[in-house]
Amino acid sequence: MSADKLLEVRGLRTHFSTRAGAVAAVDEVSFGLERGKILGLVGESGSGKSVTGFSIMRLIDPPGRIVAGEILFKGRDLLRLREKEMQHLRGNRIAMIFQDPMMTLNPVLRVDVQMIETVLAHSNTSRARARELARDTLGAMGISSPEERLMAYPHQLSGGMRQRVAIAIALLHRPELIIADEPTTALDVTIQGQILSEVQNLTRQYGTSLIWITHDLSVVAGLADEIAVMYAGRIVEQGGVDDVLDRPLHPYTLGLLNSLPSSNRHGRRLNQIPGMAPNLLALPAGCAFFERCTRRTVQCEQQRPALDPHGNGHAVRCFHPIGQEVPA
Amino acid sequence: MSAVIAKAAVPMELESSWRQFLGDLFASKSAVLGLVVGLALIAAAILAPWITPQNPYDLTQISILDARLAPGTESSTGTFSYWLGTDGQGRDLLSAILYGLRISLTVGVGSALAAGIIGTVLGLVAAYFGGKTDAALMRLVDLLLSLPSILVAMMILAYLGKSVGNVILTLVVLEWAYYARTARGQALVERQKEYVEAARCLGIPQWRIVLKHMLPNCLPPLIVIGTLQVARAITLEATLSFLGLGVPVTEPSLGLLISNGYQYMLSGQYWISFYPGIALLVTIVSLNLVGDRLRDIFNPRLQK
Amino acid sequence: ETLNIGFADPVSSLDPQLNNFAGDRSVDLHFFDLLTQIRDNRVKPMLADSWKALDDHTWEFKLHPGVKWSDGKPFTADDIVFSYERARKVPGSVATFAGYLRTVASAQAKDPLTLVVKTTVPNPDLPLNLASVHIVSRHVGANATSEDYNSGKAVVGTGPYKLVSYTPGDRIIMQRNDGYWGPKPEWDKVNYRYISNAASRTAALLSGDVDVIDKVSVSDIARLKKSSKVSLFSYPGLRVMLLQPSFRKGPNQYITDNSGKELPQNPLLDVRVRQALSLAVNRKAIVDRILQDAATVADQWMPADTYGYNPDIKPIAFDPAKAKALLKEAGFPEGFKLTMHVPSDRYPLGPETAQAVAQFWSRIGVKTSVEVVPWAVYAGRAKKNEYAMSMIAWGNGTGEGSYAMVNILATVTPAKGLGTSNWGHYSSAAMDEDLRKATVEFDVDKREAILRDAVNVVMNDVGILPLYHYKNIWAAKKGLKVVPWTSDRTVAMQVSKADGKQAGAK
Amino acid sequence: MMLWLAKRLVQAVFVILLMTLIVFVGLHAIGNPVDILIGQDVDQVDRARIIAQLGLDLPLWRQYLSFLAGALHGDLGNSFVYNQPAIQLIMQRLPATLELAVAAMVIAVVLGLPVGLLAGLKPDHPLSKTVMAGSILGFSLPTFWVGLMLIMAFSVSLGWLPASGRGQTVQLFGAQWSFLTWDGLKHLLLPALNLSLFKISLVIRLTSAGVRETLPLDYIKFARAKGLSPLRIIGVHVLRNILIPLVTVLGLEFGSTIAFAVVTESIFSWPGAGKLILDSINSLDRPVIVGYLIVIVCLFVTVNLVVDILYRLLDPRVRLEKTA
Amino acid sequence: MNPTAPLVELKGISHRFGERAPGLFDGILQGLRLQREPAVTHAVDGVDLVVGRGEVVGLVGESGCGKSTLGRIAAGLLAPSEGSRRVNGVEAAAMSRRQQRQARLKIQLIFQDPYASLNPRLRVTEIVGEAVRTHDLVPQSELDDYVCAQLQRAGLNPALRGRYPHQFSGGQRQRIGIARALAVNPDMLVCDEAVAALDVSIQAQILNLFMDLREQLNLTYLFISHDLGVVEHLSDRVVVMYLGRVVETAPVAEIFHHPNHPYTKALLDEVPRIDVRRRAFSAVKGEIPSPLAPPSGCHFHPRCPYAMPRCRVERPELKSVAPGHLSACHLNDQA
Ligand SMILES: Nc1ncnc2c1ncn2[C@@H]1O[C@H](COP(=O)(O)OP(=O)(O)OP(=O)(O)O)[C@@H](O)[C@H]1O
Ligand SMILES: Nc1ncnc2c1ncn2[C@@H]1O[C@H](COP(=O)(O)OP(=O)(O)OP(=O)(O)O)[C@@H](O)[C@H]1O
Ligand SMILES: [Mg+2]
Ligand SMILES: [Mg+2]
Repeated sequence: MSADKLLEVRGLRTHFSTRAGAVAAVDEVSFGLERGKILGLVGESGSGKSVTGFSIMRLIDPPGRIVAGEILFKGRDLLRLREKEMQHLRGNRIAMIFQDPMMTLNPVLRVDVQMIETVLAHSNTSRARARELARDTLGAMGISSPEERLMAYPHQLSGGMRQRVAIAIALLHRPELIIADEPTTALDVTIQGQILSEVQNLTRQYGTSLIWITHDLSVVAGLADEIAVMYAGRIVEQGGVDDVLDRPLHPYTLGLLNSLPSSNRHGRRLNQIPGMAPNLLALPAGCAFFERCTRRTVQCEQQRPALDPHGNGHAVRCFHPIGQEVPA
Repeated sequence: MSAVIAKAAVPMELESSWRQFLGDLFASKSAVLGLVVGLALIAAAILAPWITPQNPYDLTQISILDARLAPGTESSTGTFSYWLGTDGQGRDLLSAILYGLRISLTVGVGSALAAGIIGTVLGLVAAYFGGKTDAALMRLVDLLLSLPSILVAMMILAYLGKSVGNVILTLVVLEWAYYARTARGQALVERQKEYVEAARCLGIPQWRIVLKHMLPNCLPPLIVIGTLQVARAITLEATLSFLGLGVPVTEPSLGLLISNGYQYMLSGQYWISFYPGIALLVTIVSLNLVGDRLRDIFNPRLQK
Repeated sequence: ETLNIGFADPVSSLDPQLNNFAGDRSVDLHFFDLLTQIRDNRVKPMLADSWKALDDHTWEFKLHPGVKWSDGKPFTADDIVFSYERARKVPGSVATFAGYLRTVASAQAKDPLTLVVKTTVPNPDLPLNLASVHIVSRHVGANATSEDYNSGKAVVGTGPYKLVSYTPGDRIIMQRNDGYWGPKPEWDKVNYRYISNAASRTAALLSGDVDVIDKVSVSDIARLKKSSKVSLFSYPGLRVMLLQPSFRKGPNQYITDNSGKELPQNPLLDVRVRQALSLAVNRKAIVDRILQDAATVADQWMPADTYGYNPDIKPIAFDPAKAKALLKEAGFPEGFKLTMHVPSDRYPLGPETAQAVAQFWSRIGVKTSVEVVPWAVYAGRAKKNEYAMSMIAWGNGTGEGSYAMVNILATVTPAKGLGTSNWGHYSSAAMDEDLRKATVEFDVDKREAILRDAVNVVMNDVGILPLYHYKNIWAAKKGLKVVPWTSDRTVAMQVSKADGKQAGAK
Repeated sequence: MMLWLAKRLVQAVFVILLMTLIVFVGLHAIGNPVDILIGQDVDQVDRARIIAQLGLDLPLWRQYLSFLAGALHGDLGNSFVYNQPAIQLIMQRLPATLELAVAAMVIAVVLGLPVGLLAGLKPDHPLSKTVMAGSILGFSLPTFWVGLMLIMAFSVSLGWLPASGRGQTVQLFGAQWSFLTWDGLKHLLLPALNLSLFKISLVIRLTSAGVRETLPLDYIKFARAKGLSPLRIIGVHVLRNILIPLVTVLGLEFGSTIAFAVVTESIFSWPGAGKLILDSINSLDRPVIVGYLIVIVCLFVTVNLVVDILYRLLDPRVRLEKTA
Repeated sequence: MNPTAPLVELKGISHRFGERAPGLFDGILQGLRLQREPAVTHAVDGVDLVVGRGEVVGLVGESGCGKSTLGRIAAGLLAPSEGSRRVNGVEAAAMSRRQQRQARLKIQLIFQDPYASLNPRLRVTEIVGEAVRTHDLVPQSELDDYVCAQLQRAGLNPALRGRYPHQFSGGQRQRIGIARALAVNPDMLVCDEAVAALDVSIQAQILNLFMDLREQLNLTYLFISHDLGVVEHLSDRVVVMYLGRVVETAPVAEIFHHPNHPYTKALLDEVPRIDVRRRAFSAVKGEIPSPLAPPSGCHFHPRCPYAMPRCRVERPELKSVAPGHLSACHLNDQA
């Protein structure tokens, strides 16, 4: 483990027990994140991105359970901490922003209440100081007349404004790590632009590390330093953003990139990945992408590929990565 | 239009949501218990004329000489034993309870059904058409909900006189508003859904949209309310009986049996009121257990 | 010492002349006296020490000397004159006392202690009638409204207690009137609480909330008898439970043949049918099983040992065989269908009794169903003679037989106030004649003979079907004794400490 | 707010008009109060006099019009039975009923809320399951029956609490209240408990359902992600949200509480308006019935108003939508 | 019917929500000054839109700008508060009820939410076949075959037609919706964010389906989306809306390469592109104003970097800036 890694996740498995059986929502997920870097976590719906984020926060509720793995935050394994200690880290050293800005703020509490309580939860300042801090943080998020906004109820704010309040709450204690779970998916392009620019400023300013969860490859392209692609609960490819996007190794990553309209000629059929994402309850014995893959072999059907390094931090979970010959 | 792709006789793969529903229902032990007990009670009530030793509503079969006999006493005719004792008129309590259950269930289910149908239809109409229809109906609902139910019942029954039919009528007058409100609320939600718009887009007639598309989707909460309201109607009938309204005295419901026996509670002749009370309790609890489970099954938030 | 009484009858007002309701009259007895009173079913002196009829139309009453109002002013005959004037025209009165003064032409104070009453017709019952009208004072009452009585301002009486406070619908608290002219009242303070529900009254007694309760629920008798903490007092009462067959001619919707078609003629007009119905009822069983000995079997409308009771009348037999034979004779070998009506909330165990009667009638082929209707509905319809068989519990409040004759047996003649509660419209010339004679007969014995003859007439006609006489039942905590005062009333004066000895008639 | 109030008032007036009309016609159809009230031995002359005196000799529409005329001047007429202004009679009794109903509500919340919270937070705990099953009893047991059981247990057998009546009262704001004295409280406890039984169950179920629905919501998860203590999350974030349906439902239930007070009052001999109205219906005392219903409708409007204000306080979303 | 006329032609369309006929109470209360006029949303404000036969028109704009409302008006599901709608050159208001119904069937809607747009209590056969049966489009005996054919064309296995919607994935559901629309032989599809709720990989499948269908059936599309990438790929012509008004319309290449309106420019600037790495995001300042109280003059002026005093007061007209390219901006007058 390198000392400058802020976060290191190793072999994380999170399962949900349902009536139909155990769902391996996150399976053998490992990655690391350095200080001040942005990791983009991409993958389609249900691939386990959010569950990974919540696992790091230890906010998995029954019937879910973290079954195995280590989550080292500054060298300490979060999974071994007592709930009280974890509670102290949450919102303080590690913060999270959720996908739906309409739902993340308690609709019946004023913004100031929700901000001040966060301040007071982790520091012994006076209410007045806490309020000042809240106001200043809102201001830093590019919100005009923050004093008035403090007195507002969430529903009186637009979606973009609410998401900025949520981000401000996450930033109150200058956390070292922020996990952002699709925070702009529900927003318009212009508002998304505003928020992305604020976020960029902040990481640059405070050296905060960021895990940006999304299914939009384009956003990650513009924002992230590193990228991890998830498929069916596993990371199938990871590496520097240029490596992965320009020289994808996994057929799935390539399929995603090719299916983007911008990668295709106007009005032509898009290159689509055939089939659908597999059912997590009945994953094939071998590679999860087997059924949809154009490069599959018998080996793929029987064996589960491991995440193999391909140099320069670029790794892929595939027996026949792009660029290699597929045995007939 | 190319008919080439038309592929005849592709077998349909039918998977019943009914079976899934039953699976969900049977997943809860308490619901199964409720269902079994409830069905047993209903069966016993329906079969009462054939399984009870006495017809408690036939005055020539009962005798006041046998009044208030303790459980287990033999009847004066010597043909059978009063396993649960007799009431103040000499009715065999076991028989009276089963016959009374018939009446209580008739009243409960009958009023819930009638009120449910009326309320649901009016609620749907209010929601679908909106505007003045909606406003007028909802004001009426507000009015009814604001009036003290017992007093309304007293006035209606005092005027119409006692009979099972009138009690049901009274309960319908009192209860339909609950259904109307729920149905309307639910229908307003459903009306916003895109499938209703899709149906309109496809030129499907309005009545069909309301009945075939919206109604089935509004039903789940109504069914849940229905089970609760059956229970409510049965207890309300018991209360009305206590207040001297309710069903005719010579054909007592469970509620009337309880309230008749109520006066003997202090005297130690507990069974006259106790056993009908237990029967009522068991009936309502089993109904509620099933209703609770239904609510869980129909609650989308608790659904996977 | 405080006495807590739990009583059953609602009180409408503290104005003693407003409404002739049972609850009102019980309460009023504590504060206000009467000219005469009924004790042990006989007219006894109260404010009047003695009286005599000067002629057919004139009575003279000598008043008790030294009586004072609770505010200290002396009581005089003029107060009585005032009282009788007021009682006839109290504004807002619905159950008026005017009926008792119907024959009074005038009342005059001859001197402060002598009252002369002139009547419009000869009225041997005048002293009896006056035993129901409370006496209020002229000096307070002249300008007092019912409201002033309720607020306590006008409750100035000559009675044994003084009002402390009145909470409508809840309780009346009173205090001994130290200036009372009669024997010293036993209790310093009386807390007179309205507890309408019978089971609650019993519970209140058992839990020690109250010391005495009245109208003990029949079903609680067994329990109270067993309890070591309370004693039970039951006395014969004057209220009789009767069934009134309808004498209306023609078809009646409540009488049908066995297939449900209305009969062309009312079978109850046939005396044999009425006899059959009467013989079919096992009165003893009803008294035993339904009333659990809180009543005695009734064969006529007055209980034994009262003025107007006819000891020569034989007990009505329970004879279903004969009843069936009579029915057959009357042309109903297969019986018919009959619906009987009872009020739900009026008579204790009325509906239960009706069901028991229905059982007996059904056994002789008269398939009877019972409809229980609220009094509010019942009263009007019964009065119109709509029902085929109605139930009435008649309180012979005057303690003698003519009261019932006037109201429930006399041919209905509204103008004369006769037969006001004769719901079945029974009509017998012989009975009417007896009644006429009795109302003008001043000789006590001759009058009694007339009343006994009337009993004979009616019972031979089966004009009514008497069932039972209610007993009056009180329960009190051990160590207290309850003796009836004026009929049907519950007052603090009837409760005394038992002096160690176990008293009370069981 | 003003708008809402005005709307409600206009509505209430309509409701009252409609209701009085129904009551007039209905009672007329049931019977003649004179037949019930008048002594059984009163003759024709007195009867006619009394009928005229009560105004019952007029045709129904005339009676209704003169009632309306009186009502416009605030006079709802005198009770036939009590010969007092109906409104005064009701106002004498109403405080007792209100006290009982409010006490029942308070008991329901004080007992039901914590239990419901517990059952909602740990739905799989055996205790929670027992509580939830037990709460069904509150729906199934007839009030009158439970009332007698309570009396038997706590008054007759144990002798802890009085069996009936209202106990000592204290004058406050021109009405008598019993909750201010120890004796009064003792008298209040059993009937209030009896009346609240149904409500306790309701509160338990609403609360636990509310908790179960609220807990998985994003904003609760977000509150946890902020590092708040469980106490604060439940006490502030969860509770504030479940109070909204609770207040609404309890507000709506207030009407039925007052109605059901009729039963409780007659079992516990509680001198409230319920008992009065019961007697009045039985004696067709029209001014009292009409007066009572008018008061109830006004009360309902007031309660609705309070609920609405509370609702707006609790749920800011409504506040904006309605005034926007 | 006029075969040369555009399929749908909307002129001067406005739509306001929250308007209602005042009731008795409202009249009294407003008279007493106790009630304010109800709040009115100008969802669509004086819009002209022409969709030619066989054309694919993309409609873009931010959330709440009235795209869906306009789409529904175009489909005839919503009667506009003002303006005229012609279908095949015939004024819709002048049609008989029957004609209206026929016309409505010819324009079908595909919805955003594949979950809410299918009735959960109907089987797929009923969902697809119901309208066919009500309108007697095919004989009863052939209905099942017909339904199978529709499903197949939408890329679904007909064997699954006995299932309920919840037994399908999002992409499959969207196909059911498409099959349902195609079953009534429409000329035009209004796709209201039809792929927004779908996963990236499924999105491509559905878009391909749309393109295939266009080819096979010569369908006309009104394609509503906020995803500019999708619109760019699919459309022949793009219409940009802002707060209920059309601010720019042009052929697709023209608008993406030579945007004229400042809002369109801002929109295009902010679209993240896969080939731009570690870019500095910057943004149009300010929030989208509320349609309840839209700004005066040009709606965009509070956020516009080139706003002039005139923009605050005068509503700019749509003017031609190039062939087939219209834009509503006062800047064009200055040039
Ligand atoms: N409470 C739960 N019970 C059962 N399964 C769950 C639960 N929560 C999540 N899962 C499963 O875990 C898997 C991963 O879910 P997750 O929310 O992490 O996906 P995601 O990648 O964030 O998708 P999205 O883009 O839709 O947010 C899903 O397939 C889901 O079925
Ligand atoms: N039924 C309605 N009642 C009231 N206002 C409505 C209604 N439907 C839409 N609106 C309002 O009209 C405006 C335009 O709505 P519309 O749905 O057409 O926008 P949109 O461009 O489709 O937005 P989105 O991208 O969010 O779907 C919005 O402000 C919306 O709030
Ligand atoms: Mg997610
Ligand atoms: Mg839309």
